Amino acid sequence: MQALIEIERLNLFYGSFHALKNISMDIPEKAITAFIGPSGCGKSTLLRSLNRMNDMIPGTSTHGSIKIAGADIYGKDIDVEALRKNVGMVFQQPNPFPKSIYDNVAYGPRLHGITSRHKLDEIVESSLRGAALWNEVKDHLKRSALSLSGGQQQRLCIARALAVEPDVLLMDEATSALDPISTLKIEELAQELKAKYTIVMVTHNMHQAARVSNQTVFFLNGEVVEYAETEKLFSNPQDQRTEDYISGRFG
Amino acid sequence: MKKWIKSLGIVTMAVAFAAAGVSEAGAASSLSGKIVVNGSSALLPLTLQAASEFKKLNPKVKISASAAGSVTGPQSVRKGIADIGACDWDASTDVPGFKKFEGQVANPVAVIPFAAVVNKNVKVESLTNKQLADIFSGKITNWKDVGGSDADIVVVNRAFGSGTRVNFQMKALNGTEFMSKGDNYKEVKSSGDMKTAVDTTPNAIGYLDLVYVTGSIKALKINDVAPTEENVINGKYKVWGYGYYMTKGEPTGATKAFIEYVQSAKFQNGSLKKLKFIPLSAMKK
Amino acid sequence: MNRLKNRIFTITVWTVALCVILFVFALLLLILERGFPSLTWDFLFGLPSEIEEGGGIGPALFNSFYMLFLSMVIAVPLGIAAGIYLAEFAPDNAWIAMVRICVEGLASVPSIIFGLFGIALFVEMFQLGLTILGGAASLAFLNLPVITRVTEEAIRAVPREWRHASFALGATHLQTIRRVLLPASMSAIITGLSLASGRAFGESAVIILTAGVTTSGVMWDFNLLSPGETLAVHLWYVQSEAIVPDAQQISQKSAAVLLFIVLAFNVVFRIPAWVRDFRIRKAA
Amino acid sequence: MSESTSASNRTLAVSGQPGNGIRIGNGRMLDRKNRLRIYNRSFRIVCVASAVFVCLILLSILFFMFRTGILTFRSVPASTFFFSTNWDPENESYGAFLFIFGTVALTALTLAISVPISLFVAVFLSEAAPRWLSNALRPVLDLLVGIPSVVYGFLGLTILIPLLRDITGRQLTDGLLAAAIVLSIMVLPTISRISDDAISAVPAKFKDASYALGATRFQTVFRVMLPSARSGILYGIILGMARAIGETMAVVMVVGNTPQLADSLFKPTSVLTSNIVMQIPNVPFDSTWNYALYLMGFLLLVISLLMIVVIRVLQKKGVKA
Repeated sequence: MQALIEIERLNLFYGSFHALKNISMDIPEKAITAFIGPSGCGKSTLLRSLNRMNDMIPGTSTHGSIKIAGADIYGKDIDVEALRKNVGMVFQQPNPFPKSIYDNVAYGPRLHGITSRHKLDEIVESSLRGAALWNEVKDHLKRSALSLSGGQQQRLCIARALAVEPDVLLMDEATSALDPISTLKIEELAQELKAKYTIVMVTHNMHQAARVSNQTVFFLNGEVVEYAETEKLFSNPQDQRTEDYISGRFG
Repeated sequence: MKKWIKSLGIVTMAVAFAAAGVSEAGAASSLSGKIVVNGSSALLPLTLQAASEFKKLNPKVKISASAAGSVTGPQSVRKGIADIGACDWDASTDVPGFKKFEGQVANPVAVIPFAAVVNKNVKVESLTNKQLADIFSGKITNWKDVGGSDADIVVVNRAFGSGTRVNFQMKALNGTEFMSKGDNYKEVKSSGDMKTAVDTTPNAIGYLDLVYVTGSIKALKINDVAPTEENVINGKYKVWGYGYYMTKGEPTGATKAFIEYVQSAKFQNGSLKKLKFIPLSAMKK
Repeated sequence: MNRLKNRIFTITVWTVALCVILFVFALLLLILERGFPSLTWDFLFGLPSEIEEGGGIGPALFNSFYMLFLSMVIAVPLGIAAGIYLAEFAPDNAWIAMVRICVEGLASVPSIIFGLFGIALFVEMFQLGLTILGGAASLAFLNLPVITRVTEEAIRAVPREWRHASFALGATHLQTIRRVLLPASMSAIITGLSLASGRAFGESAVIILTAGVTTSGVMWDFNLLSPGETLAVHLWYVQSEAIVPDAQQISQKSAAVLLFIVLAFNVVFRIPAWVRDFRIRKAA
Repeated sequence: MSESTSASNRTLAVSGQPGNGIRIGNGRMLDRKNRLRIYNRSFRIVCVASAVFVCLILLSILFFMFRTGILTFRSVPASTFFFSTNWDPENESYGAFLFIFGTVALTALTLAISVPISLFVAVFLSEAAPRWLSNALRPVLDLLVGIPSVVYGFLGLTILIPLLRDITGRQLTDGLLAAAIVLSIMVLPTISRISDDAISAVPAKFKDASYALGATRFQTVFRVMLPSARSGILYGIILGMARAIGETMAVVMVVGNTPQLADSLFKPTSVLTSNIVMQIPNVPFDSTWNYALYLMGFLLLVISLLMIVVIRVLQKKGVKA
């Protein structure tokens, strides 16, 4: 498979704290890559580097390079907004805006200059269909997004991310706040989405990584311990620490 | 200096013609300009009334008035931020607490009588200057010492700088210093506050422009002379003063016209009298 | 023991609260009842009188609204923009912390100081005299700290997740502020604005010093350089110096009108927020 | 949708090229991007400029007060100004301690009366009262903020003071207590409404957790709700305090305005604000007296800044503990 994201010797500091240490890896396109590891291991930090959301934390400095589709996203002429439009993100807590369902999905396209009602209607419908939410909400698009259940809200957030037609979808523990049934729905959704999108997910839940992903990366203390095909990593880990972690000895 | 100086004559005429009329004379006036009046709040009702009448006659003149305290008047004039400084004393001379303002001219505009007032529960009817001075300086503290019932006297005073205070001190207390401390002593900010305070506090004594003495508040006789307009005019009641419009040098232009209007017989015997001030002409006899 | 304490606590809360509420209603009723029954259109729109009974408050009432409007035109954009700066752009250092504390502290400076500053600036420096413009600008200065702080607090209170969601969709900072942060904090900002306008509406010291105690004597005078007595100033004047025989009634009626207008502000400003709350609740 | 990422045609539109989904004409997209960037930049500039302008105004007010006030010390030693209680400017005595003391005592007294009552009201609105009742009462409380202070002062003078006179049997009841009661009424809506908002904003899960452990409402309110809402409540108290320190028109009508140290709750006295308002219209512009009044205004600001800083520090400590 073709690598879409190439990370080379990435080091990241929060102030003096060395959060990511010399990370290099290639992430293939149209597949699901899962980042696992105990809390504070750097997996979310790396994820947030991919759309430069770390820029918003003062005192962060990044060294090394991340290329997406060949473009160095920490390069000089990078348009961060365009980057984030192409690299969508879904957060741990469902975070719909306090607006209607429709306006939530239409938010992104409007940002990027689409004003035609007709066009927006189309995008809203296709995005909600893409996030498997259309059938549940099509009759009350004007309702407040906050009236949806947690699982629905999270799918709405996915729809919102899809509406700007990204290439990459980052999921930051997107199911950790949800009940098992909602989690299952999101996992199924991810499986469908990988036909079109490159998905990178951070998860606390090893079983989820095992169920859903194609590749898995195990992080510990800001370093990549092991990166392998998911099946291989879980059945035959090469590193003792990986084995300890997946067999539940720590974390 | 400016065009409108020439038209002064016309204005005086217009004022004269306007005796009965309302606004037909207004169109005739070409006087224009801006007059800022600041200073005494006791003279404010007079200024406001005069301003609204004057503006009808001279629509192109803008008059804005404000009030803080008497001394603000001559001060604003000195600083050049007001054309007329309303003041309850002649600020071109020294008075207790205030030095004279050099180069200012005092234009008298009204006669203001003052009265010592007490709460309605006070049985005393008359006090001498000496008794008043002793009460306001804190030497006499009980009503029984001046012929009333046995009760502590509550002294209500205006704040330093009030024109009423200066006049009352000079004319009723013979310049005696006011007390400034004590359990039964308080100061108020305005005539209205003075009236309310004396009206609602039993055994209270204070002083007011005679104009404000209405309702249940009681004005004292001073040396057995009642504070009435009549007694002021016939010279028996001494506690009164002129209200002045201070100007930088002799007034000119619109300012001059305005002051002349206020001093005119029409205003003095009309609105000024209705405002319960005493016309200047009454005293000149 | 615990249950007893709980009982006592509940009873105390109810008693104290009910007493306060009764008291508040009594106070409001007292003010309204003293002035409202005798209110007439003539009073509201008539010209004031210095001698006769029956003077109105027309020009003062008009000036109140006009000056409030002008001061808000000055203070709202400035205050909100400065609040946005403090919440969104300002670096996190000691200087900014000091600015914040100063802004907060200025809210407790007696308004008369703003009046004196207004005199120094508009009357002495610019030689404008006592004008609506000077009064409105001084009022605006008085309200700037409040509006700035309210805006900053309101924007800070917007959940971080929403900002992140917006940025993650490729929004610029301006887009995020305009489409997410401001709408989400609008109801708090509006509460702050309605408090500030209530304060400006009832303010007298500043206006006495900078706009004077006269009106131009005609209704609907939009001239910025006219003298600008407002209703609150008129209330002060009538209560402290006026000679007219019905001063007491005029001041009571003016107080009732002031109160009623502030009430109207509170209601009108809140209608949008109420409507939205209602919608959300209905949907939920 | 994302066919452009296929191996032959892989570009990521991150440097101004059109995005691969939303297709608009190339040129227009660039225009739009630039326009957004310019808007963004200029908006930032507008905000910075406004902040600078607001700071300038506020600083010039501070400077204006400071510059005038500091002239006091040309003729009055600082120790006299700050520590003497003899205020008799007509005879060149400028001891402002009694006003400073009055302001601090009045503020403390006001908070002592209004904070407990306000908290009860806040707890009532947010926890005890039925929803419809609180929704009806909140705007009514807000209304109190809008009553002009002249009206409060007038009611204090005509209703409260005669009432206090009947209760105490004293001749004159103007003083700290009367002023504190009037001020308490004035700050009550501020403190209670902001605390009410803060308590209402405490996440329901905290409350649920407390009740689930068998806590009574009393325990829940005191051990969970109030501590969690502490920062908001403190903010309300700061605002209330600021109003109490700076209020003039109402205080002037009930405090008595006598320059003497208040050694009793009923002794007519004066505080910084009331003394400034009483005297500033009536003193000569370029006199030590005038400077001293400005200095008192500046002092007022310093006192409230100090109180704000102290409360901020306490608040931080509280959060850490």
